[in-house]
Amino acid sequence: MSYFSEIYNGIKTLLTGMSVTGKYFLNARKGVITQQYPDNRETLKMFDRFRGEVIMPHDDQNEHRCTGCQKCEIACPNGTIEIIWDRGIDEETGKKKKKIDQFVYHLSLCTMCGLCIDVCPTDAIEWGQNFENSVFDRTHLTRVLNKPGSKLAPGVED
Amino acid sequence: MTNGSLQHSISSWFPIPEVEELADSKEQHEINEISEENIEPAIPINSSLLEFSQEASQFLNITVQPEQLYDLMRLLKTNDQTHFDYLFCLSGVDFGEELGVVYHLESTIHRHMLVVKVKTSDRENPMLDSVCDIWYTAEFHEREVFDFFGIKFKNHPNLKRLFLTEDWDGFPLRKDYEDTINMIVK
Amino acid sequence: MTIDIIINSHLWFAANTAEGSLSILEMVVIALIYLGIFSVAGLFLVLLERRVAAWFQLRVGPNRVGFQGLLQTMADALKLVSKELTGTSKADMFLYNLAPYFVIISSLMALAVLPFTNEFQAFDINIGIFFLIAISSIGVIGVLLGGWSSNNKFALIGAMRSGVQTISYELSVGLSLLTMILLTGTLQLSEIVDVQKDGWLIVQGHIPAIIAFMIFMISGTAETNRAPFDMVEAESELGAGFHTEYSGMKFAYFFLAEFINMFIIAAIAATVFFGAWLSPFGITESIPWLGVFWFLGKTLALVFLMMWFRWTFPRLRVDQLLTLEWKYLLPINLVNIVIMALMVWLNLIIRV
Amino acid sequence: MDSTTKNSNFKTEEYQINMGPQHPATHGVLNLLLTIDGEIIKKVEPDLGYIHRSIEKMCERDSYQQIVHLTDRMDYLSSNINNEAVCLAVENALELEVPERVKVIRTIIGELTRISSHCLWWGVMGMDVGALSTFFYGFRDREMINDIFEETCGARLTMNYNVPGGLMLDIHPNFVKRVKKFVAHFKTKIPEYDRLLTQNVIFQKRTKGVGILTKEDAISFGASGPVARASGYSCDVRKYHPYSALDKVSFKESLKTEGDTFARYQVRIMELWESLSIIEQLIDNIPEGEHRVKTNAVIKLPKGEFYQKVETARGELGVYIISKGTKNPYRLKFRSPGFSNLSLLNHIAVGGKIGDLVAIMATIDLVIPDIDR
Repeated sequence: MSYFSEIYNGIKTLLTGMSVTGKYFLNARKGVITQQYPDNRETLKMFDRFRGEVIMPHDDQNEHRCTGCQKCEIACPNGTIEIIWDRGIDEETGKKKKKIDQFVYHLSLCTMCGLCIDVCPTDAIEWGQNFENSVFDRTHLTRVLNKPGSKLAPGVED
Repeated sequence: MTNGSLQHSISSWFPIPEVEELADSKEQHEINEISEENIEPAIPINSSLLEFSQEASQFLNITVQPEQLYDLMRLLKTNDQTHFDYLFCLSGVDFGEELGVVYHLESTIHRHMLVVKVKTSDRENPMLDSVCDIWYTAEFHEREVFDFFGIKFKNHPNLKRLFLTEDWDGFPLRKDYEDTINMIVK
Repeated sequence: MTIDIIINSHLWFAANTAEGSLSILEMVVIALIYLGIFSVAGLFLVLLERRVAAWFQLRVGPNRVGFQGLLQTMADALKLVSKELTGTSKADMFLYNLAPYFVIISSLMALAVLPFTNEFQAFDINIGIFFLIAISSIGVIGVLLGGWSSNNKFALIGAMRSGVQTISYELSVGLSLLTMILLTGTLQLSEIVDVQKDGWLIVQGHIPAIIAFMIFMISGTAETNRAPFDMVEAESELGAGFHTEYSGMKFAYFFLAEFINMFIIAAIAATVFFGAWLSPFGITESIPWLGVFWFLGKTLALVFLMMWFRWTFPRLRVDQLLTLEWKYLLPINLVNIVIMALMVWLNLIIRV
Repeated sequence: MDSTTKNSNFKTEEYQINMGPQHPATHGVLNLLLTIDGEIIKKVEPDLGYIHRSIEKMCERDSYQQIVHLTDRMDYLSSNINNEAVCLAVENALELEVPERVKVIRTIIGELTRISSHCLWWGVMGMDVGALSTFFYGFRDREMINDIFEETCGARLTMNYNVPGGLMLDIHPNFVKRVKKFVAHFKTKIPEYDRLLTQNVIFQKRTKGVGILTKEDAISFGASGPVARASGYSCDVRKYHPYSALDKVSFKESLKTEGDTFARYQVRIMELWESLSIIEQLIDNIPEGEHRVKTNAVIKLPKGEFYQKVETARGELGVYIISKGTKNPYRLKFRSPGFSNLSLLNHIAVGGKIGDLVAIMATIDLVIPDIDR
């Protein structure tokens, strides 16, 4: 009479399956794992190592730490970073020195691999936490990371 | 089975015909010579058509001529001493002037590994024997090699491009492949 | 109070319209009222399904449109109405456009017979149950037509599957209801409810009634092409099954019809097994119109059960579905009828 | 056109259907050309190349650090293990000794990746077979692992956390605490997976005896990973060629012999338990030490050929590098597990129904970028 035993344990397994979803249904209120994204934007804080986008921090005297050594440009697999640099006269030593004019960063080409930040000798670039980078016009994705009129922080050696 | 004994058992399969009679006497001498010091002879007395080499790779490499490829592969699989029944990697390589295919074999019983290399110098119409009736996995791998290197395989069930579209001209993974549109040479 | 408005508007109509035209005019008015109520009820059923599914799956469900998402399905309906009616070019246009109407009409027609309360029943025809089973088999023609005429191989497979499935499961729907008719002796729905005044049928018929109820729920879910029998529009195999090529209002008909069918199956089960608007042990007999809430409560409980099935069980394969019907449900059904007949003959029924 | 039953007078005709690049069951852009007779499948012919990015050609122009970041995009569900494969290949080629701490962390993160890949597989397997809510339970557990990775490596899916010579950053202070919390939580959830799907009678009917793969066919088709172990061929790279800290861990290899879809399902569930036990053995004694060994900026591998095998969630990933001593490899071939596992699809799916094909594909656990590279 395996016919009836088959039916019996068939129903038994179905009921245990239903008991699992039933348990979730009963305590549905606290079991919710989804986030109400656009509404919780204020409270939403990403982890500090989150790889949002590459930024160049400037201190309050509008100084950054990028010496223009182009190590990041070489390390980048996708040609995301372009550094436009020119010769400049260093104040103290009066010698010719490399100064960056524009640190162009194509966010559209960046694959967030972190090789540039890893290889930078003076920790000039860091990870920004902002992940809302969608724009309507593709040219907005090409950014200049060093603020206009910013200069190299003193005492940063390549 | 260590590489040395492997090399020894395989080398006996394809003796060079013209050296046939001479080989037997040398064969005797060679066997006891190997078993004594039990290290691979620096320059193996080339008693077979295969070339063995061990440097620059973790496994025993056999370079075989295209003619003996199929028989060697069949023997490697069926001979229960070697029993290489797991072809886990079949890769096409462009060695500069020659096009070649590298077979990585493993035995599921003895757990030893072997690398077989075959090269053809003819780049316009390279033709090799297909091993897809020995190992079923070769059917897809060989289609991939044909797709990227243009090496045709004799009696392969349906040899046509696997990844690229039918009308793609040129074979991308060859060293002399030029594609100005989507190849960014840094 | 609403009842007497209907009654004196009824009398006012009778006074000054021709004799024959009264019943037609009245039928049209009732039909329009039912259409209005049930298309909105269908929308709320969809919302209920999405919320219940969300609670089963650790989600929140629609809660942005309107208060707690109440207007979500209304927004969906408006979107569907405004959508462009695209279709395949080589589709058989006449059948392609006809299919959705089959499905929606058959599901709305079945609503006419359901006994919400003793007065509030549109048509109390004396072949109630038989009419319901017949109507629910017309829906399949719409599905078959839709699948075949949209000139899409996946839709064709989905339609063929639905044909096989509905034909075989109608058998056990009919037979399981038949076992209950043995108890009541009549097909008329209002009389079935009267018989249940002294104890619901599921209590009266005890063991065979419970078996019949389980078989009815299984084959009812299969009848409405819902999981675990949803091979017709199996998302992971056929994409959207037979209504792949439908969009806009035509898709809305198919979608709405599926939910109204689910409501009907639950309503039939509530009427036949749980005494439609009868409160347990007659506690609220004094206020007659309260029966509607009892009826809707029981139906929604059964609707929840069907939703519970959907969000827990994997899908059966087509041939397993047929073996389940022909090798398991049918024999049990027939044995069950014989047992019920014996019980009725030996009068072993529990009367409260 | 032979009619299916000899004496039936109605003639059935086979027709071709495109389980096309955009189909819910193919989990990616795989196009299967099915030849069907009614519902029975006569032939399955995969048509690949929709997501082919020629990774192997790119590797020939990239430096070794840049190649590691490319492997994230191959089998994105076990991206950490892929990174580890290339890093090990480079380190073994350079005979670079990696500190003990790095080996232990790499193994823990590798096993966490395997669990997160199997969680996603289980959720999607349930969804393919029809039980839609398993998807959310599977993703709830996977979300906890993604949070661990996001906190330590900064990214959830394509981590690029391993670099030749060690790890890009040391693990986050509360990495150990989070992993322990996850292990405790997940131990209660796997029995729930079993109650919900494994012992469900409809699920067993859908998967038992479907798509049987014998051991010889598994070996001949070059299958690896859970697909091969379900047919009795024990090929766990972690056992036969242990790498990183796997030789210091004791775990059983999950083997089955039936070779049907249910066996492949059970092998992966057993693997979940094994990975949990591996993590438990390692999480408490992560040795102190450097998280990275200094390698010179431009890595040049010595002349020769190097082959490195690694056990990803889908099977055995092989990295075969032919180097001529320059800064980028002369030829780099990835032996992708999905590629061989896909080739046996035609062999086991013929004769079954469309529903069976979907169930078989779910247990072969295809990731299409891993196949197309």
